[in-house]
Amino acid sequence: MTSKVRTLGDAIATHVRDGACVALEGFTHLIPFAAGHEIIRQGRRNLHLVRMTPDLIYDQMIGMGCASKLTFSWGGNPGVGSLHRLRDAVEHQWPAPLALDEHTHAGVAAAYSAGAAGLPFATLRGYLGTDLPSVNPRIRSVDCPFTGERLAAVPALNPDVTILHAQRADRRGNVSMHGIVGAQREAAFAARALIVTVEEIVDELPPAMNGIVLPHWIVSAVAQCRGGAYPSYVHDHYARDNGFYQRWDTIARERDGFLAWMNRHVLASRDHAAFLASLQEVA
Amino acid sequence: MTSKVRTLGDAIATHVRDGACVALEGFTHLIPFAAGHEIIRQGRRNLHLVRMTPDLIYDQMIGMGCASKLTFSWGGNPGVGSLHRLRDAVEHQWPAPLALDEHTHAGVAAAYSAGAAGLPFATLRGYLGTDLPSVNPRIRSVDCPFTGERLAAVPALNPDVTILHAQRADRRGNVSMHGIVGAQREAAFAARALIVTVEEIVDELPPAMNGIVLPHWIVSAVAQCRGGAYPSYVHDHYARDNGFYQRWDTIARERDGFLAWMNRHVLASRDHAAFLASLQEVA
Amino acid sequence: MSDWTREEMMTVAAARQLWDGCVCFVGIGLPSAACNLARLTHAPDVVLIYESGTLGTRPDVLPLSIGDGELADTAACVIPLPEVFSYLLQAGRVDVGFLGAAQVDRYGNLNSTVIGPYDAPRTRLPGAGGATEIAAHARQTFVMLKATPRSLVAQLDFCTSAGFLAGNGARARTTMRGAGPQTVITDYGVLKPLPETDELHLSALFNGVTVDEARAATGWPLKVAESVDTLTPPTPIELETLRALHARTREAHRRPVRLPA
Amino acid sequence: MSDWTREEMMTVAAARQLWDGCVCFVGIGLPSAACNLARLTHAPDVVLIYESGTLGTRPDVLPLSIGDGELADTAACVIPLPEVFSYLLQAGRVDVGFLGAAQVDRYGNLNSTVIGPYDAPRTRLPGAGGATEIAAHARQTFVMLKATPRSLVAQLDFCTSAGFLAGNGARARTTMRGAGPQTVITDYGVLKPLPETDELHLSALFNGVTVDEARAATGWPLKVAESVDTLTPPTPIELETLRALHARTREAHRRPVRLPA
Repeated sequence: MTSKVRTLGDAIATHVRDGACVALEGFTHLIPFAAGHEIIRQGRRNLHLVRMTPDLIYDQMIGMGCASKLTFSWGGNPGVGSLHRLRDAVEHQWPAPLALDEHTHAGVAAAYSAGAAGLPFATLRGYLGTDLPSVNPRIRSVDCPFTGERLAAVPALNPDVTILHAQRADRRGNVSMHGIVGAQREAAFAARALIVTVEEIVDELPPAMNGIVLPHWIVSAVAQCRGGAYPSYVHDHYARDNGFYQRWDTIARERDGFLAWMNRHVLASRDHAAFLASLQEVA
Repeated sequence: MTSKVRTLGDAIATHVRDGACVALEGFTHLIPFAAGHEIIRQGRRNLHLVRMTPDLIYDQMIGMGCASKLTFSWGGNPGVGSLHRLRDAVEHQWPAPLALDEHTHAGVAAAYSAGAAGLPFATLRGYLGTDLPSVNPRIRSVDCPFTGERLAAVPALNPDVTILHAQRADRRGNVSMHGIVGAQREAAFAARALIVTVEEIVDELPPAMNGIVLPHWIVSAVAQCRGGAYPSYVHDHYARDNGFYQRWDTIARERDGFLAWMNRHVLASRDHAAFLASLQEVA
Repeated sequence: MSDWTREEMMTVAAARQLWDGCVCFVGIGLPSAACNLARLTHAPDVVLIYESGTLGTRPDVLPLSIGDGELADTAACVIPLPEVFSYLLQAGRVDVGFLGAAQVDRYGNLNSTVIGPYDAPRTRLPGAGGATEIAAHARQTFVMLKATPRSLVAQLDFCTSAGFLAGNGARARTTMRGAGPQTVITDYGVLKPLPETDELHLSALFNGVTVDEARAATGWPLKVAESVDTLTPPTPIELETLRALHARTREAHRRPVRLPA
Repeated sequence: MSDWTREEMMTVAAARQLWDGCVCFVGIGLPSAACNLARLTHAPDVVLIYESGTLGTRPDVLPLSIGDGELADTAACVIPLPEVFSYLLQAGRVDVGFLGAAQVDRYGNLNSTVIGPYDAPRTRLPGAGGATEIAAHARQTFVMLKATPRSLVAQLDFCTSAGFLAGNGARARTTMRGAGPQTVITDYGVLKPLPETDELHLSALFNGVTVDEARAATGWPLKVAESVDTLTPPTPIELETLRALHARTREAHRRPVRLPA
């Protein structure tokens, strides 16, 4: 049996190259914050970030200059408001210009599903009567060969690397997750490489019947990382820190304050445990 | 709260009309035998039957003259051999001609998924280099609007009625199932009406997290029918009667023997309990 | 209990639009409060679907995000997000979708993308999310937003989600299956589309609000129904239930979160 | 233990083709026996996928159907059938697919649909099932069938699953991603495609079988490798393991099934 267990640092260094197309997926739940921080620490540049709901971790990566392009469908701080670093990049090109490939949730979900299925495009009843196709040439149309009906088409999404967080993995690389799963399975199957951080690594996962498992042969590396989704949450492990999401609005509002916070808590921390400890000092 | 609980007889009488397109799905596991027998008892005619793997229950329905068309991808007695009644209909038009709409598993699965998603067609890398498109005009092609690649297309499947068997339902009509589920969820969401027979009806199903649930507002009727999947099986309830599948090869080989068996066990039995009792008498 | 805020009245007005058993696609904020108020009062069997894939969820407190853990714990089931948009919305399995927006025009078209030009925005907004396809495919939609001449506008900066397009039956001539925005709930009252032209007009006012106030808060010349209804103020039960829900929510969200160790 | 049947040798020959850790799409019958034999001998980490959606299954006895309950009980997980064909096969996530057929031609194309004309068949066979897309998308396929001039034919009655089409690189010029039938295991020996022409030729014989016997069982003029290997007979461990597996299977399937009450 080949072990897929790696340190997070090794997994990122091996699979995430400058210029890569990278999807850190997670829909409110199981957002891979620790992996995003490690990408920032390793100084990756010109990433094409993909995500349905770029939230705080993408705000941080964009503000730290990791990204040059963003494929997305909703970019905000859920329940709070704007992502100030994303806005600054789009409105004022700071710290660098950010090209937008903007879709709807239905469009990105269909594009991941097509990517997972090995198809070059997805068909949907989408984008009807809106201005989105006029600002995104990657939204096209296809005619049904049976009814003649015109439908929307989007190109499949196949990230070079998808990064997820989950509850458990075994050494072989099988990953088990439960709770709200967003489009994570589709983003995983669509990826050329797949890194998963988990709360816990066990010798062997039990048979899961209809439970959600990412099978080991689609997984490139698993890294244990307790608290790796904080400040988002992990069902049956820890709750979402809604207060942090609210505080982020202030932290990220100005460039200087943002940089100071990132330096102190992310760059000055060796790893995620140190990051969490640095937040305890503040609290 | 509106109850969706009906007798099987009422559910079939209400939703399955002569000439309807009907899918009794089930992939080895959870095959709705009791519902198929009730359709035979009620004497439905000219049905367009749909199923990935027409097996014994479709052999029985075809042999009893219920069907005029079959959409399918594999028609055999699993692990045993031929379906003699299906063959007799195709080879000798007995008891009636049977038009074939023949696909592959991948094609039917994609067609159900498209139907479930409200799309008019499905795209797949399928039927490549085979004679199937030359005998089925419902296998066409579509060009990717991004890469120009030519792919196969099949029309969505939207049965007038899908009929399934499952472990449990509540009175409201929520259905819970586990084990091997084939393409049943897709066939359920694709249907205009959905009948589910179950081993057990409870007042209210508990929250299922990531378990498989057919939500009540896509379910037209639930009918309690213990043993309703026999001679196939129900995970955690009863095992597959492999011996019956083997005996069926003899029972169905000749027209007279088939009709005698159907008369004695299906037509002479008021319901599924009586059918099972009639088999006990033989054993 | 006789005092109520405009925001409470918006929530109550929206809740009353829901019928028992209806299948409702819920957004965070006012729609979430309205849908749960309906569930806790006249519509115990309303089916709440949050975008995160939680179907038939019955939270005890209002979620702060669309994917709070309690939504999953109390849901009939949790499904993957692609299925939410394909098997439920796109397939026409949702009765009511709730939408908010930064801007709405007189035909119920919505902008949640940008203020200013797309390529050089004055304000970059979060974007479409699920709204575009909710607007297209839910059998009908309800729009909730606070009215100002900058939110109820004559001309959208960007069309994120289709209402009645240019009106006069334009939407009905598309392949969109949903009936579009049937009710717009503002903090002065309710707008509804006119039968022929599809133009939103003033259908009902909150108790104590004048037509002039409504007109002043609307960025286009607002048409007014021949007889404008006055909405019944929140009943004591509605108000008590809503305030208790908010109190439970504040209490739950005040509990400190421990960092994972 | 030195006596072995041709069927046992077919199973052993097929099992030896599998490597530890390979992801294998298994069919019922001989392939299922071969894959489980590999798992119980030299390839404990082979990943067995049955068409019913059971991934990484480890049955103690051979299933009689592709969807036996034990396959689900022992699987790493069970997934819906549409995902088996889209996320696994079509996406190129399967290393080896096993296929049987009623007819195979010299380019490894397969017929499992009809004998005689499609519209007036002499014998209606079950049809494609999963075979067509296994043949197209598995990184390579192994074909297993008993050889007679009626099964190894010069001309198929119907092409259900593509091998090398007309040969001479025809397959490589399509959009099919899998490498096609790399090994055909018959009850006399093993055929493999020739590098340039893709034509199946005799690569190895079972111990005790002659080239003439192979030629007589083949419906086209069979090309023969310059040096034909002779396959090592089943080792005692292979034979013991296989026979014990079959004995356990017979025992399990003899247990009477009680009708549900």
